[in-house]
Amino acid sequence: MKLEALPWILLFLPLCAAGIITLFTLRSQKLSAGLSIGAIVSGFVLAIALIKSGGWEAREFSLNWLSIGNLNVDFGLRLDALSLMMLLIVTGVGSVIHIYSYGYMHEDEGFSRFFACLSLFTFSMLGIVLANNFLQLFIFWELVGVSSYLLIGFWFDKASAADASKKAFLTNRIGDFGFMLGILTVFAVVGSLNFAVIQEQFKANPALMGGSATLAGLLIFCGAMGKSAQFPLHVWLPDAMEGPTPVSALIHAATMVAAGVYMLCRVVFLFTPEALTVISWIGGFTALLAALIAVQQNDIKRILAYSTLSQLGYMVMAVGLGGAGAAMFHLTTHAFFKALLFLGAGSVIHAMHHEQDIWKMGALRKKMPVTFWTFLVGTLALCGVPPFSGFYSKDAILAQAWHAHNYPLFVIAVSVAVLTAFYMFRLFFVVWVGDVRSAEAGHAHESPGVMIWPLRALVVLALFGGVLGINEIFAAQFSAAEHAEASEHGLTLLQRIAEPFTNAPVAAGIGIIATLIGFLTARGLYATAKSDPLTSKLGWMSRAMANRFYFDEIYEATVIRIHDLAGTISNWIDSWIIEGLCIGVVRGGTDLTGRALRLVQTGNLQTYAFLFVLGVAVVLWLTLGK
Amino acid sequence: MSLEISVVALGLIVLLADLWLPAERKRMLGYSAAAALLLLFLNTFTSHCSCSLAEGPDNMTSAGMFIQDGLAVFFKRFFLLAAVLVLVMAVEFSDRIGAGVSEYYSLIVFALAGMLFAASANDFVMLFAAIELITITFYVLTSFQRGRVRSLEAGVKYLILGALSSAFMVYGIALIWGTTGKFNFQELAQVAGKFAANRVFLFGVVFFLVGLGFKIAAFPFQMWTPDVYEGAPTPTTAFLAVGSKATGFVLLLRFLFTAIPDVAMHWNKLLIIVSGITILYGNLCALPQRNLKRILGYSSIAHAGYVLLGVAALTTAGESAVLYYLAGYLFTVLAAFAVIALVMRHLNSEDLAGLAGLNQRSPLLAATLTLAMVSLAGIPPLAGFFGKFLLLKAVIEQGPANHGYYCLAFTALAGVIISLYYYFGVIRAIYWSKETPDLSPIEISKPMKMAVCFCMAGMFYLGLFPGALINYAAQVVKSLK
Amino acid sequence: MTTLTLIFALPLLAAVLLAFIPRNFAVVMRLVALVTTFITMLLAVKMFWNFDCAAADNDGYKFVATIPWLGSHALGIVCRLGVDGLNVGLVLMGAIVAFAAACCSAEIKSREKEFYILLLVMTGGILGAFASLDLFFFYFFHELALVPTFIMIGVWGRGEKRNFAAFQITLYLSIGALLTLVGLIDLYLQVPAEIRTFDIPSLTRFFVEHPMALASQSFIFPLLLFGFGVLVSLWPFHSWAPLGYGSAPTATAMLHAGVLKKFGLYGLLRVVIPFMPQSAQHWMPILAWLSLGNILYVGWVAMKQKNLNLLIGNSSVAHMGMIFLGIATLNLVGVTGAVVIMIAHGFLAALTFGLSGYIHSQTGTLEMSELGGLAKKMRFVGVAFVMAAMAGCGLPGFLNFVGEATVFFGAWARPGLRLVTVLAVWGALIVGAVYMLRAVRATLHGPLPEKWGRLPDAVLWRKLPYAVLLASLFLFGFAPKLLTDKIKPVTQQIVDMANAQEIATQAATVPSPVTGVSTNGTKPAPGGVKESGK
Amino acid sequence: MNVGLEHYLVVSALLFALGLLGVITRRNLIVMYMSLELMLNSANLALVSFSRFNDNLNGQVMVFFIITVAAAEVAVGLALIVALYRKRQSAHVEDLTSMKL
Amino acid sequence: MDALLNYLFSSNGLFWVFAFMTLACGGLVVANPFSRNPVTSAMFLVLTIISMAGLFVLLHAFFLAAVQVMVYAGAVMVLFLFVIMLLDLQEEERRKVKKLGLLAGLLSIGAIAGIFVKSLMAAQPGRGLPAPVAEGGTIPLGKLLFTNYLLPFEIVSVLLLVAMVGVILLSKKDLK
Repeated sequence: MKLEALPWILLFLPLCAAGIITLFTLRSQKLSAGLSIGAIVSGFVLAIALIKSGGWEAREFSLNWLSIGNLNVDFGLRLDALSLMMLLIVTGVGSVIHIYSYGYMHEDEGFSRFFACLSLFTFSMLGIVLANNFLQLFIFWELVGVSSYLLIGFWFDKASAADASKKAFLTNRIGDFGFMLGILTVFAVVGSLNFAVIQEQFKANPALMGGSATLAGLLIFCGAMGKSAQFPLHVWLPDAMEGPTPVSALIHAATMVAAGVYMLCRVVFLFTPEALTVISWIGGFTALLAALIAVQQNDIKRILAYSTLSQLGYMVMAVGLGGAGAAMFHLTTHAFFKALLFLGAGSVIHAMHHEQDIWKMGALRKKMPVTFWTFLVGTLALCGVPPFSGFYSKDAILAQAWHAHNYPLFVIAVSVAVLTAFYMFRLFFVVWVGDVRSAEAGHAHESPGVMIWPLRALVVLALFGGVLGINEIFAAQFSAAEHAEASEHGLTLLQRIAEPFTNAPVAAGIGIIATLIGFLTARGLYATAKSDPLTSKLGWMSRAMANRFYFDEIYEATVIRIHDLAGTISNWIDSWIIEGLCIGVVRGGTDLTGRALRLVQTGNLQTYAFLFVLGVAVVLWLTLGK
Repeated sequence: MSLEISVVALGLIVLLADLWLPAERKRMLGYSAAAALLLLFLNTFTSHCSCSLAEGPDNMTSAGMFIQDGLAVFFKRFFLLAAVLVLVMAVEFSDRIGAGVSEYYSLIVFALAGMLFAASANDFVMLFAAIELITITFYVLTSFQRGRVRSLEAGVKYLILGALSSAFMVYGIALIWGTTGKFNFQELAQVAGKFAANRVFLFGVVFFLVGLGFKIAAFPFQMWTPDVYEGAPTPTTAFLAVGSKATGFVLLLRFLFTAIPDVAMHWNKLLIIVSGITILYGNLCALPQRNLKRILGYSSIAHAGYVLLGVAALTTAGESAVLYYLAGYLFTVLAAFAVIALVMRHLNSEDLAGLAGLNQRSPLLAATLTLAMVSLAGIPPLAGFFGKFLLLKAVIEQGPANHGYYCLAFTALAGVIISLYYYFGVIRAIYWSKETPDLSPIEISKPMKMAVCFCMAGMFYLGLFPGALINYAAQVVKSLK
Repeated sequence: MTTLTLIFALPLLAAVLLAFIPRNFAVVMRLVALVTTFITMLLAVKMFWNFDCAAADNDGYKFVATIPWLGSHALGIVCRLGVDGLNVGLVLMGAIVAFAAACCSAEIKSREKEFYILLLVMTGGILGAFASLDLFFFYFFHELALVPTFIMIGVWGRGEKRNFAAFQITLYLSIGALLTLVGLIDLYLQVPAEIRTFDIPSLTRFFVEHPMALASQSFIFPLLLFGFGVLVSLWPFHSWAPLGYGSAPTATAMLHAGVLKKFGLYGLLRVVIPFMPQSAQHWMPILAWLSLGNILYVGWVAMKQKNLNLLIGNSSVAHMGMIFLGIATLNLVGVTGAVVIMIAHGFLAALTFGLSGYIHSQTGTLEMSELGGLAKKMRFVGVAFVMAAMAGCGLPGFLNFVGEATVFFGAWARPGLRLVTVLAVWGALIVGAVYMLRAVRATLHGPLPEKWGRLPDAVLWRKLPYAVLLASLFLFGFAPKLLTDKIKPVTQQIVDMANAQEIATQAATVPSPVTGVSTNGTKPAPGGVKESGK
Repeated sequence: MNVGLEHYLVVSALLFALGLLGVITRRNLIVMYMSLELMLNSANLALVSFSRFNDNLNGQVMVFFIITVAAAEVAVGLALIVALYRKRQSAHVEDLTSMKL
Repeated sequence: MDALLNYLFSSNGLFWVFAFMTLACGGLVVANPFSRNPVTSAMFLVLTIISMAGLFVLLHAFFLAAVQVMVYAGAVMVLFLFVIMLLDLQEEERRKVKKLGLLAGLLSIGAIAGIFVKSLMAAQPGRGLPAPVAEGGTIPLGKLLFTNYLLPFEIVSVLLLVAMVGVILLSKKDLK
């Protein structure tokens, strides 16, 4: 087999799996799962093989997909550090989650369908990762959207799930609207869609886009805003938790939402400083907002969802601050520990018979020890406790803010870190510690092995992800693009462990302190709480936080209402003005004229004769009257 | 002239044969007459016949009154064919007529003779005699069902209004002759230019056109049409709709384009207005109509308007379109009336409800009537579509010169759209009536079946393979100048 | 007799054959219709497959065949059939949809004979219209296909407003068709009398050499634009379409919305724009704004529909807007995109109407308030419907996306159309998604009402049409080059003709402004996208 | 003043107008019919006078034909009116409206 | 008085007499203020026709004058009277006259006549004509009729046959 074929196989294996499952093996659960899991695991193996064979340098394989005039769209695969790393994450974390799903979804009647959708999603995600041009990226972007739609709405007979999937899709579509316009703008100037070509051109002539550069950048950022759920398009992500938990883990924690950040990193050369400022602020704001909301959520998955939002905000902020490498680094570690957390939550939910309210849980530590330990590792990693992976990546972002001398954002980032530690430990104490608060919690027991082993695998990554040198690979990728001063050669393990403190000690220190503050506050409030003490203390603030700052209501009142109104008006015009008035008048008028004219035909000979003579007179007058 | 003599002789033979024939053989008489006419029709295509290919003004006989040019031959064939079909229809209809069936056949033949003469008329006197022969015959034919008040009423209406129009026409002829001193069309054509500004002459022309307008049922001389169509026996109506109307058109063409071409050129405005209003009037009035024969009456007004489009264009393209359209109209209308004659045979009225369940009673008739309606509505692939296409083309061709023609074209289109409704209403009545009171099969005699099938074939032929007739018509109209 | 002649003649012959089968052999009729359309489809596939290697005549048409005994040589009317890149796809699409429609006609339980005859006539008419190289027969066959539509809606239609629907559709389409007829006749009359012809290639050659007078253009162009526009439900002449399709029997809606409607667009591309370039330049911005009426306004209307078929009908109208926008760009990319959408929409419309027809035949209603959760019971139909909805909101993987994206690229290249494009993208991506998802949500998702507990999923042979249509959408969606490579040369020619004047004046006044932007090996086509480079 | 063609024509025109008036005002079919005869006669008068003043006998031949045809027409017409009268017991136009609209 | 009588019996004078009689009697046919009886109308029609015959004589159309009296006054009018008697027609009922209709009718007839007279004045067809010489005697007319106009003559004979057949059929009594 030729080496060029490998990425293609890697990409299309999941699609084939999805196709075969849909067409042939819907009846046989085992076969379906086997196909789907097989596809992604082989994908993982192939990804490793690719890295082994070709290393991290950039290469492209492409076919012409569409060519009309100067619109040349390739179907191309771009392999470089960025995409290869992403490949590893997607297939790696994906494999784990696939296997986990086999246990989690065991009793569901849509089992095969679930795996088909998962494989479709994997295909789309791999497509995004490997895309070498804008349109292809957009294509898979949309496909990711639709597979997410299918997975969120997996239990479509539940109204809430059906609505959530719709909302997710539409919100994403709003982002895509901007994305599409951005692509159009870029193409109109550059005349190509290929990333490499565009980058070349930008390198040759930085002022290529002129005045439209910022606008184009921001439009493209809209796409990321939708997928990565940045303010103000963040509303769909918490609702998306209506999907099965593995889906939340895979899509809404590890991969799909990361696509936005990935895309920003992919095209980071496009953004002007002004655009980057906007991006960083939106990221920072989202991080803070989501963290605040998470503090007052009671649904275990929603807390994790807002936490995801908040972390994504971090990443976007990092990109905005010029730290694409840091963003990707955090993306990677976040994929590990957030998947871990979600799968842990899934295990809990599974054990609790689909009860998700944390205040109905408690003292699960004894009942589910493995899940407990793995969840704890995830929590620590998320909170950025050294030496867990999250510490390194988050520190990289804080350091980026520090180095960029953007102190307002640095402050925001730190306060987010405080809040993160706070709400995560709130969750931790309420769920695992404390008293048993319900019958389900009393009867809970550990999940089966097929669900536990993936957790264990992820624990390893969450633990050591920070020191594997991932950041250096990214740094190398972006060094050319942003003239980073990161060294080319690899560091030793020890250097890696100490890197935060050598690089930006102040940031690292403040980060650790922030985490500590968060932890202590949470312990003080929740270690033994029966219900949420904060609710009464914060008053309206708490209600606002619990109600997610009323964003859904605001949208309801604006975007949706406006469209609804437009629809009503158009419909009214259609049925009354066009159909009723125009057609009605034409029809009625014709009919009436016919009936009126007919009255002339009285049947009376004399009238006829008279009209005859009248006619003659008129004709005469017309011809000879003058 | 042997054709005309043969036809008149045939009429006499039919009259006489009646004296000796027993009552049960009378059907055969009608068929024989039809067969004889068919032979005469076919004979027009053979080169031996004196009337077939002998064309051109050289062949004028009887002091130039009788002209046997291409146009005349075209219309003679047209009338013969129509008469054959009408005769077959009349045989089918005979049990409703009661006494005098043979006279009915012979009168049809005499009316045909009048039409044949009219087709060749090249002189006002001749024209007058021929037209009166047709008209007076039709007075009788219309009121032939003496048992029915409606038939008599229709006869009287046709009589009074026909006489009125005759009076106008005669007065017009008097004035035209008085000013120019010419009865002959060719001679008139040579001097007509001089009189283009003579108002008495123009007055005469208008009066004459009034007479022709009555024949073709053009607005505002269309009042009689629905009543007479409804009241007359169905074969008469059919002959009236096809033969009488075509006579009007052949005379109109001859008069306008042979006799007074220089004057006619200035009359496009009048023709446009008349044609437009006729189309709209016919179609609008037909909309709320429930009586099938009245629908066809109004529709025949509308179709007169369509044909007038071709006249109004004042070009050879328009003239040949007129011929083409009339040919298509012949098959279509005769097919429709044949079905009506058969279906409504035992009903007192011709209400649309009588068509209910026709598709089960006789699929052939149902299909025929459907196709006839579709063709009248001007929908491919039937004759009506191509005819309308040619007419529109002729009119639009004149558009750049006079924008009134564009308006006329759009008026015609509006008419077509309106007409869709009542034509489709007929189709709906056949296939999708709720009530189906009578489902007894309809018996159709062989000749009638053949006639109906022939009409259908004609509609399809003219719609799909228009080439031959177009060439023929284009060649024929050359003889007008 | 070429493949093309067979494709067009088979359904008509079958219709004649059916006329002679007694009416109680309904199964035979159905079989005849199915077999005929199936063979037609296979032939069309074969023709499409062989298209590239087939011999072309001087004008680039392939599979050219003349049916000499139809028409009138004296008037320059000759029934000549042939395909080039522009219509080969349309013929293929038409044949596939016709087969699907025949499959979906199983719901007809009364007067099968008439129905199948009309269906076959319609099919033959449609294929004839697209295959015709003669303007007269182009119109003739369209009319031939149109009339059965009216009758089928009037007779086998459903819903209380069926009569009004039939009335309205007849009124609109007749007006459109007749306006078109006037326009076409006038177009024909622009050629000197001695060489008058309806032959499209000859006319093309003539008008390339002798541009039409401006006065004639400014009369004929709007006539044809709006004549065709009415036929394609151009806003604001669209209101016939949703109601008409909503009331039509499934097969009719599939054929009309899917295929027959493209007649107008095809006419615009084949005749109107290349023959009358100056008017085209003048009218196209207006058309672009009107297309927004379709995309946005009708999209909004679709959002408010309570009946599934009305919603689908409106969405179909909305999609027409994208095609109009593509045409209005008058550049290679946009116009090619428009053609792609024409084909894509054909499959899609047939698919959606077929599916809704199935739902209707099972539940007896299409009121969305009464439906819900059907995906539980109708797995296959549910999946197919979701796919259709996704295709409808322009999801990649389906052919529709290719077309829409291409149209956007084309439109964006016209600086004057930027604002329109922005709104169109909004309409396509957001509004389109809103109503499509709403349909899915209301019919397939959500809890299943008690009364639909025993609904059956489609049996194998009823799945066939949907599978065929979906497969077509996927196939071309994955490999759009199959289509675009065929379309491109023709659209290039059309665009060149339409922009001939512009190019000439530009060349005369501005000495070719070469911008510094070099694009990686892509050649800016004449009249192509490349107009916006600063 | 010498009587010329115009005088005759005016008389004929007035006669024509009178006939017309009769047709549209009188309700008795027979009287209407008589008025029609009046109109035909006015044409005859015009023809004869033209014939005289144009020195051309052809017009008089036409008059001959008109008279003949009118006689035939009268015969048929009266027979028709009689037949109708037998059915309806009326020769009044306003009773002849069984077909209308 | 003599002068008046002389004038009256000169051809010009006779014209005025006959013209007046024609029009007056014609008027009485159409609108007799004293009687609406069809018989009266018929009698006045006979008078009109006879006066017209006088005009014909003045125009030297002797044969036609004779025909006019014999065919019209003699045959046609007798036919009319017969029918009137046969049907036992009563006086036409005086139904309400639609004034508006009458007015419009009068207007249109007036318009037609007006336009005609106006045209006549404009065209002056009689102007510049030579002194009339044509004599409408039997011989020249007969010659014309049986040479040039033979064909219409034959057609008219068919017409008469048709009329005869028609009349017989219409007045047959053996009908349901």
